[in-house]
Amino acid sequence: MAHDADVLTGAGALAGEAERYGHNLPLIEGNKTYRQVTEEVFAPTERRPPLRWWLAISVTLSMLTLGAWAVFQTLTRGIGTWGLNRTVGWAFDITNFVFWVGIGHAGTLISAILFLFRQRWRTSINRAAEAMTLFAVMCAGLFPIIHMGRPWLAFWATPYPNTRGSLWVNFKSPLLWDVFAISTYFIISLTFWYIGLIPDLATQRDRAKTKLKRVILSVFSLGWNGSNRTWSRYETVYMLLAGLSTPLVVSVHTIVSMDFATSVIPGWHATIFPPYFVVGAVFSGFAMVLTLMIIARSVMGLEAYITTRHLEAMTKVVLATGMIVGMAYATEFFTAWYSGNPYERYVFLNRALGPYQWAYWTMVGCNVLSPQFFWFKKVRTTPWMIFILTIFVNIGMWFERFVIIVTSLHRDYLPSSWAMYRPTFIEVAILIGSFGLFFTLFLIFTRVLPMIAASEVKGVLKHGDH
Amino acid sequence: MRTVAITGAVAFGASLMIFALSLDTRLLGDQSGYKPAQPIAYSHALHAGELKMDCLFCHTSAESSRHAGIPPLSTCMKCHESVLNRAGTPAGKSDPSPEIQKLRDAYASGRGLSWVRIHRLPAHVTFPHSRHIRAGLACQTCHGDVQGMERVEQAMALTMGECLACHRTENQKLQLAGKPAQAPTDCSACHH
Amino acid sequence: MKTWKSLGERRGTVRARRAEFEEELPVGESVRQISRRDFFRFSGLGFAAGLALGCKSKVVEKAMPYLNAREGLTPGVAQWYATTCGGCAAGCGVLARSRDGRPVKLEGNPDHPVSRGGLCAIGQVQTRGLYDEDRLRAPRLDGKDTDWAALDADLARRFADLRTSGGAVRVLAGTILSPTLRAAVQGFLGTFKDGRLVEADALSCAALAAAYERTHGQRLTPHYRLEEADLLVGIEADFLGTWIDPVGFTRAYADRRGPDKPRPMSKHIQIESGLSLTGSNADERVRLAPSEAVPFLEALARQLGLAVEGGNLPTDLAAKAEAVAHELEAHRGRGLLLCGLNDLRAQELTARLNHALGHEGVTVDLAHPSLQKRGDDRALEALLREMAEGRVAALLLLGCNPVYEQPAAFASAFDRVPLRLSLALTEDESAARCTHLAPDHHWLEAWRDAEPVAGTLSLAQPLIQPLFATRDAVESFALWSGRPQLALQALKKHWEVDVFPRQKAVADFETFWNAALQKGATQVEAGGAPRYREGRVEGATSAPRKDGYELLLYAKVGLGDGRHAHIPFLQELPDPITKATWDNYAQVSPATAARLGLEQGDLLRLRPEHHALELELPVVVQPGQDDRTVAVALGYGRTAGGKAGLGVGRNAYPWRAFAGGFLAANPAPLQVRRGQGRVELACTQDHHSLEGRELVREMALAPYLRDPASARPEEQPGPSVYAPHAHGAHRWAMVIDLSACTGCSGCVVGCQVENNIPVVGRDEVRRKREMHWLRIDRYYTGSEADPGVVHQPMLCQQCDNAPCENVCPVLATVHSEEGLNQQVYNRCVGTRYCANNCPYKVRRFNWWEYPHQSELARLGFNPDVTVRSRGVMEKCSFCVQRLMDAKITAKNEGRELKDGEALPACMQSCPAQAIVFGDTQDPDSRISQVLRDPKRFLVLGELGIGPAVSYLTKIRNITPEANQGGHHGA
Amino acid sequence: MATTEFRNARFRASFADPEQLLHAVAHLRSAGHRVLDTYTPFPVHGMDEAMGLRPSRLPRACLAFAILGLALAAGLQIWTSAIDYPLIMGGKPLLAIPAFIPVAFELTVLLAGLGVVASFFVAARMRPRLRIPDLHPGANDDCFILAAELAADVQFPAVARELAGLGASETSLLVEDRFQRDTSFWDRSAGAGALLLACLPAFLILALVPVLNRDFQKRNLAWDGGMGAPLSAQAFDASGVLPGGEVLQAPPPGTLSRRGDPPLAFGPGKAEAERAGRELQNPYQPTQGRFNRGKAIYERVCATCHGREGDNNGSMIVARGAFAPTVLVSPVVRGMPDGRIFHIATFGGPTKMKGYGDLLSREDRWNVVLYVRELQKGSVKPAPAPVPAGVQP
Repeated sequence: MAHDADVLTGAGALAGEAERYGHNLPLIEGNKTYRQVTEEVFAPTERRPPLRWWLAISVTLSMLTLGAWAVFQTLTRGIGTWGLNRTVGWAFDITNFVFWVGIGHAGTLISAILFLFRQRWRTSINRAAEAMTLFAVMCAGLFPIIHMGRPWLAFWATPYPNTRGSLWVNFKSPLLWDVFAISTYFIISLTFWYIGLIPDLATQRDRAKTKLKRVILSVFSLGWNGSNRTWSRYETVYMLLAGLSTPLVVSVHTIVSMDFATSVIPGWHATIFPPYFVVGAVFSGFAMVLTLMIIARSVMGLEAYITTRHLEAMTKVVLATGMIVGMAYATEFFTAWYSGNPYERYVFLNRALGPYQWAYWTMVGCNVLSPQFFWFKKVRTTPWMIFILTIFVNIGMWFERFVIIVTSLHRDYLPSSWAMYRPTFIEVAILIGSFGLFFTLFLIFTRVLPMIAASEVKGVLKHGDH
Repeated sequence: MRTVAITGAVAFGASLMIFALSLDTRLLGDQSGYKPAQPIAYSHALHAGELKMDCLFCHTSAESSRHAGIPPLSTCMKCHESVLNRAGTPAGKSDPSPEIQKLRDAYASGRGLSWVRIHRLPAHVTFPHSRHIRAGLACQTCHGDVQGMERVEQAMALTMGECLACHRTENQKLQLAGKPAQAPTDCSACHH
Repeated sequence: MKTWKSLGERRGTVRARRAEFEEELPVGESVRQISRRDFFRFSGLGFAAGLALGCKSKVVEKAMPYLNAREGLTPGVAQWYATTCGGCAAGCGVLARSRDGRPVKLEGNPDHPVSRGGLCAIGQVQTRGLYDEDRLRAPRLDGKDTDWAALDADLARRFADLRTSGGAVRVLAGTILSPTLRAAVQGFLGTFKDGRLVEADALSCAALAAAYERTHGQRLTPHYRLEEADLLVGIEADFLGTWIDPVGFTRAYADRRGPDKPRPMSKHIQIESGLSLTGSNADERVRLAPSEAVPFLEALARQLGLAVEGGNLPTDLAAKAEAVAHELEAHRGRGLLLCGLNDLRAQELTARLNHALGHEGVTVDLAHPSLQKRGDDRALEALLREMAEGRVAALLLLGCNPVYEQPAAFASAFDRVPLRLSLALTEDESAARCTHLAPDHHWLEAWRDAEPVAGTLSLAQPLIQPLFATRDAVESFALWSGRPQLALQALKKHWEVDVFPRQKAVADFETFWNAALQKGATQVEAGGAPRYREGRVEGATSAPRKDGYELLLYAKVGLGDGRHAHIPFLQELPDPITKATWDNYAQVSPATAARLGLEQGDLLRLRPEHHALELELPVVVQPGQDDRTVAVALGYGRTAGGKAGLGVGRNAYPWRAFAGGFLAANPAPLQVRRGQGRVELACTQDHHSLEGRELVREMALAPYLRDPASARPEEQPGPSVYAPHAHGAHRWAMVIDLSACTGCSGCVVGCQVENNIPVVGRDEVRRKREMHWLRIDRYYTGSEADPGVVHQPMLCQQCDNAPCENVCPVLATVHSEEGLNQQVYNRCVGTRYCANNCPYKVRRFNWWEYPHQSELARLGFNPDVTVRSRGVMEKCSFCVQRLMDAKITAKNEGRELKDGEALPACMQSCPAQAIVFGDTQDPDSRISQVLRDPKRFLVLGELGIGPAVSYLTKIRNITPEANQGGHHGA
Repeated sequence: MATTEFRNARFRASFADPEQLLHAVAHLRSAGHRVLDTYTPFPVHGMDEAMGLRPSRLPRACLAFAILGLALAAGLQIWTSAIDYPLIMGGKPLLAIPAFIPVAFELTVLLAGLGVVASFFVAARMRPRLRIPDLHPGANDDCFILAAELAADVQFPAVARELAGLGASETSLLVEDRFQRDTSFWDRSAGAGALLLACLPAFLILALVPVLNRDFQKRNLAWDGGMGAPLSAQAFDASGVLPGGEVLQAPPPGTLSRRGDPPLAFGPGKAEAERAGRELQNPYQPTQGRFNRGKAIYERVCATCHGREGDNNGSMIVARGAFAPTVLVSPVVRGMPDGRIFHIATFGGPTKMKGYGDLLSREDRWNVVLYVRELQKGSVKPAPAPVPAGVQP
């Protein structure tokens, strides 16, 4: 089904291919019973975490602590602790912001778009991917606040009646659009995730051994009892939310891209940015999902649920989006050359040949070259290779934002103001801390909530056999 | 149950709004009502009220400066070298009231007096008194009925909203009369 | 991580990155206090708790009125006082803005006949020197603070002994510009049997005066009238930057620089070894090594028919000398030859040439000689000898710092003088070695007068009561002479006796005095011009050296002779040519740098042959410099006299030596060795090329005069989708004439002082975080060896469709109906989005809470401008506080605002009159006229953002064949 | 919420497979039983049709909320940007519709999403519950359960048998009539809890009571987001470094500002006043502007004692007996030369009147002289007699 629509997006095309596999391969391996699914999905939340988990979280908590210290330094001493200057006013901060927002795209995309396209293979990964979205958006949301010179006044970016003659906010500012886009995205993603979680919370509630756990789960499962009348409405709501989330996903990175696209800075001012950013976000998001899933499935023993087929389907999305991203890079150069605008031309030459060329070529190598390995089935089906390649993609996508932000700013119109940017330790620590926050939350999530949507998996358990 | 929920939601929303507004300088930073004791219990009610002295008699700089200013002690002494108490002093009789004695002592000491400052806008705001006085604004518009105050207190919160409300109304009036707006509403008129 | 660096700015070891920050700032202690407040705001208790802790019940605030009212004294209303700048001996007229009885801003006095409204960077910061933490607060006796009575008692005893014993008493002073002070000093010295005044300038022009003693029989410095010259030929004379009277010269120079001035544009040829500010403005430059300067003059003289020996030059230089001689010949009687060398032969040649060419009485005014440089190096040399021989019993230092600025021999000889007394304001290098310190008032606290040019007298009135227990030098000398007198009395008496009778216009002294006080200056009669005497040119000719490096010592525009090195504003002022701050360095030409494999920042060890002192200095590659010249700035390397100057750069003064009785750079070949490592220089501009961008337009004079309309830029901004927005009663705009702007940077500092812009320190400048709202971009065009130089003041362009405004989420930057791009500090949350989106990069962010806690320094802040906190964006506001003030004044007086009444600080004090500002809604205003100039162009106008600042094409008075530099532009 | 009325006994059956459940539901309905609901670990496709459920109306709620969101966003942006506080930004029009699209879209999605979820919770009666009556332990695990009401006149065992035949692993009658009713303590207190939560901001406001109910002798709490306290020295403030400990300083004596008046060549005292009368002329010609200004100054300052008409009438100070000033419209004053009146205004009179030279500008004092002359014209008719020497004003 939906093959016409499939050609429109790489994701759809490859998902369609995955669909074709669906007729002869099981989605869930091992011919599980419903009870087995329940037991296996909920087991991690009910037993003591293994040593590996403790090791992992001690590492991520250390990273988080480092980041918290760096944020504290920033807040108490000022943005002067960063390496920014009069010419380069944004660097690591907004790079990290865009990076994390981009990561946050895969979750809702997998959930919503694949749901709308009835891609059943999404069921094993959507829960974790959505959780990842939330955590990534939380990481992202941190940066617009701490990058402010006076973060204690961040609430001024919200329109509320006040005693200043009611001085509102600037609805023409892309940064304000960001405020609305990111907060809407977070709230809707959270809602979507939570709605999907309710049946599993009910299962978890029914299995709860301790009073406290039971009470908490009772509160959050909202009296769920599996009633078909509720299921019926639930499916409607889920469909509606998926329908709302899909354009929302696209809108969020579109709006983020407008931070740059609506400016006058050569290298930023580009109409190609919205689609380019959205695809880049999907690219990085899928890569991050893959990275996480490959770890999670081996650590949590969920290979039967997150099968090589899942991984392979996602690598194809990564390959397709990676090529679109590569196309976008080429288009940017063409546009710059074709425009005849000397500033625009200079910025792109400077990206490739200037002082930040190492960042540019890192980006090209990671984002354009490394996905090419996914042409080989052997690579697509070997988790460790996928793992390494997706790490490269993550690195590449971080550098993409860095390149866009820093190389455009550091040499714009007036050569007199050209300057270099060098990050300080504080900025690096905040980046590390954001990874710490992300992974810490994810690790806690894997122990507290079912990482796989049990109720959805049960629904497709029998499907592969047809 | 439903009633409770709706009431709760409305209460939540409303009180959140009030809370936000309150924090937003309405309660914090609003110095209206501030009425500190002054080193000399100078009565505006007597001077400006009963004796009908013009505000600008003492606060001379209000018509030429951004500051309305606190009069130099020499201004007080223009009368109080002779006037020693409330009743007025018949010639030759001198039993100064304690407050006037304080004034005379302060003047004689050559060190002057430290009054307690009541009205103070944040440092990022400039308020030129002179323009407002020359535009014909009564002092009472912002300072309240000072001529009735035994001890002066801040009458208004003096928020930006209050400034703007007046400026906007004045401009509207002028525009209705077909004249160009006179009360600036540009940010940099006050913030620079 | 080499990859982080661009080609032009590769850096090695970065010295002491963070620790320096606090030290270099004028007031270090307060950083800690502020951060403590912020610490509590966030102290780990979460955001809400932080908010709550930010709340505080304000302490009881005092309100302290005047004790006595005074006529014309209104709190909050600025009064302007005319006075005379005491920053150096040029004696420029100053208008001081006094608020609440203290000076807060100094500006040029348009009524002053010499400076005519201009004021330089050093003049602009004088208030900061007044409110300086490093000033001496009381007299000192043998290193201990004391009171005046004790000091005077001790001195009285010692002076009495000297009067009886007949010991030699010497007063060593920088040029004393004040006739009253000079009289007081002379009166004091007259009470001794052997008392003598020795004047010596750090940047000496003694040879110039000595040359006139030979040619005209009178030791004098002529007053050069640049406004009368059709041709200016400068030889090593940085007359627009640091030589004699830069402001007056710039003002006069500007009268003739530009095609549309009332009189035809002058032509300027500069012959120099380094690239000076003056040279950067020249139409033609001749590069030569320092040792070739005198032969060049000899060659000129020979060409022009003077019987002089020498003139041996390499062939290319000889050809250039011939060309220059032809030009001089062609402009006979309308030209001017200026020589900045402190060399008697050079100066005598110059004087005789100026005479021979008929410049005397036209451009060389000998009837009203300049009194701004009266230092006599021969007298100084004699004094040194006396001191070394132990024949000086008492040495009084007045307005000079010889231990720092004179050859090293001075310091050791100084210690042999039993009574060493300094009247310095700070404990400088010399004061630190004195037995007695009798600190003078800062000139803003003192009654003084000045006679910069004979017959032109100005008064200096105090703007504030003395802040510390200092005493006016006039009073000190009067007291020590045994005839105590108040400075005002002395001054008035002097004027009544000596000045008043020299004029006829006013009959009543009080009227004369009051008029002079209000106007700031008065002109009276001066003696006649001395007669020329034929004679042989003094000194033997010297052949130019063929190889080896030669040392050039020069002064920087910002720091001058270094006496104000403790004022951080001047340290942070980018050098107009190199754009470096907070350092001096060894400048070498690009070819030399390439030959030696040197890059910017590499350390170089320099030492004149056989000299004891070797200095390690970072390299600055300086286009346009002579290949064999290594240039080092004076005025750095202070070891005392104020925090900000300590340890900044190296002191090159000891490299000067007496040559034939005149102090000049050591002529010995310079030994140049590679040092260890590198230093990252604090430069505000790293890229010097226009990269082929049409940011500056240039044109030669002749084609412009043929068809002025051809100057009009072809490309005009396209139409806008949106209709332009309406403007109110005014719409402000600015035009900067690039032909007039010399890059002197007075505006940069004026802006900084007017707008409370912080000084951030060397490390922050290295991080490219300088805060100047107005900067001067300097671009090189053409070849590296002989570049064209453009100075382009760059400030907020107040765009009509400002890109910064759209992007601010909280409405902190919006447009005013008067066309201003307003920045509302208190609304700013600091996203920096506006700065990113500014194509001109003129927005400045407060990266830290800059220390503003010194109560003394805060007195110097402009009370009308908010001092910004950290995390807030700021930028040029067109001095909106001044516009508001002018509008309020006009409205209060019930009249319309007049053109020229509302002036930004940069425009007010521009000595070159390069800036026009005004209201375009007024069709008759000057700005409205200038806006119609065909030379007008917009920088980045093609972006359609509608800047309100525009520029006038730089016109160069070059003949097409002289255009070998390949100048950029139209 | 509508409570279902149960007429007959109710029972439930559990299956291991969704297909069996579907089959059983169809069977029971065709047999005339009323299938109340089914309980499954995942949504069983075809069950809605099998149970005869109508499609949900939630999409309509979603649309309604979307429209609300769009309207809210449009209203908010248009009203704040173009009507309530119009500000020019970047040369764009106040109503820059394209710029309003992103926020409008986001708010539309936000309200639609939150609205439809809220509607879902309300429609499906979802709320926190500690105990769920008759919850089958396998309903959220691996059991497929149906609950039905026996058709009239049908016995449960028969149905149980039939269901067993359809694959039911267990069938049982439901005894208590608490199928869908809230009985637990938690369920009752949930509302109260929610209300409590709702009132949280109100409690926060209460926390501000100390601020509201404050001591007006002291300054109120203030939160300084930055730049509230002046760092530049401001008039009337104290200063730790300036003489006298205050910012306001008198300029050094003898100085003269650009627009300042040169010092008067007169001193205080009667002799000087007389000299002023002889030597000083009013430098200004009477004009309407000067008259107005003189009148304003006179009434602001002089009239306090001298009365608005110059006759001491109406002066509260005179009425109280503090002063007995000279009547300005008296012949004595009318006879004084301008310079003398000016001198008195500047340096004071011979008895109690102080000079106002320090408060009023020189020009204003001359304006007052002009005005006093006008006052005198209005009141006293005869031409002034020559002033005899020595007459005290």
